[in-house]
Amino acid sequence: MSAIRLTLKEQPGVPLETEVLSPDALADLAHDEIRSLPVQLGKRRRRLDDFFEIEGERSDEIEVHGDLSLLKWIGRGMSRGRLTIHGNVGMHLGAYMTGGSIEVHGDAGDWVGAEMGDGLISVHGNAGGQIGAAYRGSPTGMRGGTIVIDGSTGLEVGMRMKKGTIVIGDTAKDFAGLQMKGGNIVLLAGAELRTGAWMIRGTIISLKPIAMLPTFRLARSYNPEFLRLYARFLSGLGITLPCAADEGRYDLYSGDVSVPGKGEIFVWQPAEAAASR
Amino acid sequence: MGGKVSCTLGEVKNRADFVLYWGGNPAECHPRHFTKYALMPKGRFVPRGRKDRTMVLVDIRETKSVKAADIFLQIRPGKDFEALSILRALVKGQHVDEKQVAETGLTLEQLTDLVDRMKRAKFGVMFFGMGLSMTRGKHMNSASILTLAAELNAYTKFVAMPMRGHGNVTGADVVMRWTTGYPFGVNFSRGYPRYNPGEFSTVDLLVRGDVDAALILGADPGATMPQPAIDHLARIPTVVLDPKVTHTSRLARVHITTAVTGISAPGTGYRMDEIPLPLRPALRSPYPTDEDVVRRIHQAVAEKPDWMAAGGQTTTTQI
Amino acid sequence: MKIGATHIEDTFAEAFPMRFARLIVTAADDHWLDMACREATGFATSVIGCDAEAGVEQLLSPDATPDGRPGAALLFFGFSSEPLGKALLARAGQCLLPCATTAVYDGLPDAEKRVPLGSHLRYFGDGYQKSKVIAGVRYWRIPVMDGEFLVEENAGVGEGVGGGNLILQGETQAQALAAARRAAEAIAELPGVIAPFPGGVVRAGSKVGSRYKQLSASTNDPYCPTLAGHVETKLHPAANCSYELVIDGITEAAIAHAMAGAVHAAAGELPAITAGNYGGKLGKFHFRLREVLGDSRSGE
Amino acid sequence: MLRIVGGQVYDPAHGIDGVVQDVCIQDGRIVENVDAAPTIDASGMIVFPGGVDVHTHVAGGSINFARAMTPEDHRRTTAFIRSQTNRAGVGGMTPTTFATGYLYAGMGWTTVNEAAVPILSAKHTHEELRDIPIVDKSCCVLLANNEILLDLLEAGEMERAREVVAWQIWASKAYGVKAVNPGGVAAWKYGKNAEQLSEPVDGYHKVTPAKIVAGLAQIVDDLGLPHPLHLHCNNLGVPGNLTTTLETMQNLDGRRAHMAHLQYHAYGGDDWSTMRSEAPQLADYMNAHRNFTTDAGAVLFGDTVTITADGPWQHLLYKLTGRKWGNLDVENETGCGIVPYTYRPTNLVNAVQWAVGLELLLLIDDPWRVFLTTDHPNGACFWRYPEIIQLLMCRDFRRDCMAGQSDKALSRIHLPDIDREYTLYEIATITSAGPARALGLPRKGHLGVGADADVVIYDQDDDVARMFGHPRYVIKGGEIVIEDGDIRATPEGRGLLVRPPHDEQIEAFLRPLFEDYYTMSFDNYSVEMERIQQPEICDCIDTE
Repeated sequence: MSAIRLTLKEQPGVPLETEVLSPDALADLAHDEIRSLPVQLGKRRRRLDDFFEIEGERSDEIEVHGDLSLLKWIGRGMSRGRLTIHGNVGMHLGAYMTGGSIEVHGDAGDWVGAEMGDGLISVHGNAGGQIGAAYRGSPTGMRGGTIVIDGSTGLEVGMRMKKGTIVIGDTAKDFAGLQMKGGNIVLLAGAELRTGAWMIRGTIISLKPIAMLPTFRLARSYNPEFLRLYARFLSGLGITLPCAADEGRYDLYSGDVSVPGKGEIFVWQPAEAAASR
Repeated sequence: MGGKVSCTLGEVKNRADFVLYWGGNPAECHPRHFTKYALMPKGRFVPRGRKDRTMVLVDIRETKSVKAADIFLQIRPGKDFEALSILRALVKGQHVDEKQVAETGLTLEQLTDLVDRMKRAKFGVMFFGMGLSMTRGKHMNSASILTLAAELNAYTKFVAMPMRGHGNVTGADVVMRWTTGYPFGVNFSRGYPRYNPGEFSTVDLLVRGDVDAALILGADPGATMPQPAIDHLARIPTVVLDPKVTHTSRLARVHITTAVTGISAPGTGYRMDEIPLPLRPALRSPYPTDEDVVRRIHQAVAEKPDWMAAGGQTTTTQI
Repeated sequence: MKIGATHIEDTFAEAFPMRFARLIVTAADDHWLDMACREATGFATSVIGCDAEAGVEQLLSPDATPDGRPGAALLFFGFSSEPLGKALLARAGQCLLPCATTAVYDGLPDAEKRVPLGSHLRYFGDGYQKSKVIAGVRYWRIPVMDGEFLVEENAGVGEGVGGGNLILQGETQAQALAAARRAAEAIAELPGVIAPFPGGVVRAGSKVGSRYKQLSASTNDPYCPTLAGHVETKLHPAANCSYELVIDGITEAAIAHAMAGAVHAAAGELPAITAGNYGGKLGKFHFRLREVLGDSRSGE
Repeated sequence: MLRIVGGQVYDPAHGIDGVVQDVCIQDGRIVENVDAAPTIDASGMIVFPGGVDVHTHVAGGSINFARAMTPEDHRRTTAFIRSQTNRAGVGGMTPTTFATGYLYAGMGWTTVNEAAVPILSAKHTHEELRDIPIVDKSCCVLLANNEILLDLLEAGEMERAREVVAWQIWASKAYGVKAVNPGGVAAWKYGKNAEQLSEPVDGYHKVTPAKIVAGLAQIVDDLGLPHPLHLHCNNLGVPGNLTTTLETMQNLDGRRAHMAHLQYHAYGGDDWSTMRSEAPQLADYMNAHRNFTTDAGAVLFGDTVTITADGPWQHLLYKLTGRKWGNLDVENETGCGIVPYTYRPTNLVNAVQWAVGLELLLLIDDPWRVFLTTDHPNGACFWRYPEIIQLLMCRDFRRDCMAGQSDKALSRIHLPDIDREYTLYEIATITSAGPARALGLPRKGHLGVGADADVVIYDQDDDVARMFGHPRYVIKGGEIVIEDGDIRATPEGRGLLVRPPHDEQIEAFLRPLFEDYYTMSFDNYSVEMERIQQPEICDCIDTE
């Protein structure tokens, strides 16, 4: 079973909604059926092959090529299979997904993995805001699964997330972990302001110093055992989390006491820095 | 999850013995606010008017409103969210130390005193302006003050409300809500309303260049929006309905002059507290009303072939 | 049959089905690991009088533990899951939670039957406990004075075998004791088994029943050398001292393997090695010594 | 013109119980006969008068506040796609106005009564009612916490109070008078409540909740309003509130009243852990006192949003649930609170509430005095009425629903012991004929000559919920609006009003009060007639 391969042939003038680009929608379809799937261009209904050269059929492995910056909802609600994107991709990538994996060789828009239940999304470029977040008004963001963004991200990463892991390779903008209810956010390069605002529960780990809200209080420094387990899990994703006592230790900040919440932010202090304080 | 606890302005007039303004300058921006609703008037349960009220002003600089305040708290720019977070913690008796407060430019003593006053009030109100809602943190700044007000109700009666900008913004909000379920940032491209601020709100659509035409009513985005949004409006066919020449009408392909609602056209305006007021025209205008024009555009569009894809009248799987 | 000078009696060890749990305990270093293991497996010789039979199955190197610290696999046996679960909670709560630096993980992730561990111990955290799901497994982090006690949500329960045994008979106490120690050390090396008695050896071998109503077991008189004049002794004519080795294992094969290893380690000079049974009436598993040895030889 | 032939007709107002007969329609009314009219062959089908909802919240500041608070619900619910006939919108817990009309009509309901309108924002309510297509609409104005009225009651000026009420009804273009938590909402303005009927309301010396209720009921009767006082008692939702409810009813001393959503007022016990159903006691009282009508305010399990003028209750609910909370106090008049809520079968309190609504419907023996409502959206959304009909008609279904409940929950309710099953005739009574009569709408709720031609035709179906959820035809004012689940036409509905006579001099009394208390000028206060769509001014009646 070879992959279904789609190549964007025409850049849409306005956003194109392509929730059909998902293994769940394509896997059982013959070539012609795939070509005629509906996509939404602005207010008009169009066909998938109006925009894509399509090769292959009946596969839950999908490759998409081209600059998909204006394409929204790719991989929406997918539960299985593998989706690989060679190029940038627009908003809501993998929103509501419950399984399978998405890999993007490029940048992604806002709302990557919003309210997802399970599965893996990796973006090798930058991404927008609200990664793994709850949509406006919803009580709960992502409930499981893993999102890895190699680059930087926008506002409100992991807003109201309950379970699962988000790893951000470069700086995250304000309000990472906003109203977080559980799960883990790993900030390999720190974040801008107000990280963990209104956190109820959950864990944020930053490997770089970050500006802390005044409603977080420094508890103490230690080397949590659970991070050793977590580091092992992350190493499976190719991410290194330091946790050995001879490398350094973590400052633990608790908050957000404005809620009051039982969230925690761990900030890594490498051994030299820890010694010099 | 917090919420929004509010009242009509008459409640403020009749009851408020504690009035706080955060990031607003009503003395200059809402000149009648002090005298008509919030500060000066004698109310049913505050018979001595101004004497029965404590007024606190929180802002980053001394504006003209400071003169009207009993207490002025000069906060460091961009630290509103932090200060409001500390207040929420203090209201609940959480420990916050002096060092944590320092970055706000205020002292623990000032904030503790403020919390005491708020809890002692019989009826407190917090008004907030664009100095809070449009600075870094934006909707979360507003959410902070609204939540603080909601939480204060565990101790005493408290409400909060935004001091909104000009025009009938509230009215647009109210009507959008009953017709679509959402207050603003609504997208109809799939035939039913969808809502996602940041994705569908006007300024974002324009900045990203996601739209290929614009019809503008009762607003002058050409004067207020960021340059990339203005540039896009100039690029696409933009149609403006406005009684006068505006920044937007200058860059529009079409400007239709309409009658001024409230002066020469009837209508309904919604106050900032969502109370409708009838607008009765005092003059006649040679120009059509906004409503007339939109109705005629709508009729003309209805005569075109329908672009909606054939399908059911409802959907249970929204995208 | 004979091994060296030792006569291997043609009899069988009678064993019972038991339930068991396997906990992986880790600590900051070997010292505290040792302390944790000793406490957690203490007073756990026989379910006749203890809440469980327990022992260290094997020590684990840091790269074989979930958190990369020195660790040990402990086995706990009981007659059914419910009392075993209670014993585990009591031992984890009283011996491991208080022991400096330890963390506790389940060693039977595939077992369907689960008993609570962290899900109950967490209440010690008085509301400050936190849970984390890592790679699909829930752990509890209970704040303690040296940081956090990390314990897995629950532990798997497997179906194992208890009561495999050997009786070593020596001409002198010294000879029997040396042989017993060699046998115990051989068992300690092996995976899947524990010998729960002190040093792996029991001198108070027992029979079922007693002349005193309140006791369900009493001294194994046929093997007591001092009673040879009172009762019909089962001791080899040349034997003046005997020791029993009791083995619990996670499978029948593990016990058989351990018994064979023990016999080989012990045999040579002893006059005889036998095994305890109740005539086949009580236990479901029968380990016939000669078969066990034959099996082990054919397996080599 | 239209002739419906061969259907089994249920018309309780005329004692017609499943008789096969024709129904003829001309010019929007039921007529004796029509010549050469198009026909609907309703053979094997069931013909009902259009449903009438006596108590619902579909328009105005509160529901519109709730809409803004629940975008998450709009996203997951049925959406209406714009077409040549119908407008876009969303359904769900707080449907948009257009969707509200489509959903009500789609279920066969053709008249609705919006139960809570503040005068100050009545213009807003009427703007929304205008945008609810198909169905006819009336509304009740909130007066039991109106400070001008409370002041008059304090001063003992009953006659002037009556004139003010008459003026207020017309000013708000209302149809009836609603009392919500009398005195309690006014007290809530300072964070307090009114829990004792005979204790003075916060800020007053003489005015008590009991006096407000009796005073308003008297005024409503004196004015001859076709619909009696529409009363939401004090202590809504509180364990042990049966005492308050019974006291309130006794206090009315034979005056007419419509007791709104009694389900929320029929609890025993001392607190949440001991709460139990006292529906039988309340039903007995209802059975013995014919001056009352009521609606169930039934609860169904699932998500909804609670909306009420009862501000203090909503603050409590917010604290209990930790969910979002909206509150909007309206100067001098009333307030409203909004909290999203999920009724769960595993929650003891919710299980009791679920049972109480059904128990009241089953134990009050006169279907002409107890009506089907869910106090939409408080107990459940109105579009779930067919589920309640199924629960009423099928004892076995009720039992199935109770099968999973705990012994503890079952020990607090009486539903397992009730064998009654509603007949179609009784269903037609509680959904149409009864509420129409209680509202005092002579042309609604029946199929006699002269009635408005609001007719529903159902395919006979053993699955009761499906049958009532999907009418074959819905006819509104003689026009087929729904056919086979499709919206065929969306005519405008009528606005039903009353205009009780009042002394014009009362404005001279009110005008200066406005200067002092209100932030709106007196001249801007009244709702202009132009805001009412197809207004129909209904007659006042002689209540003697």
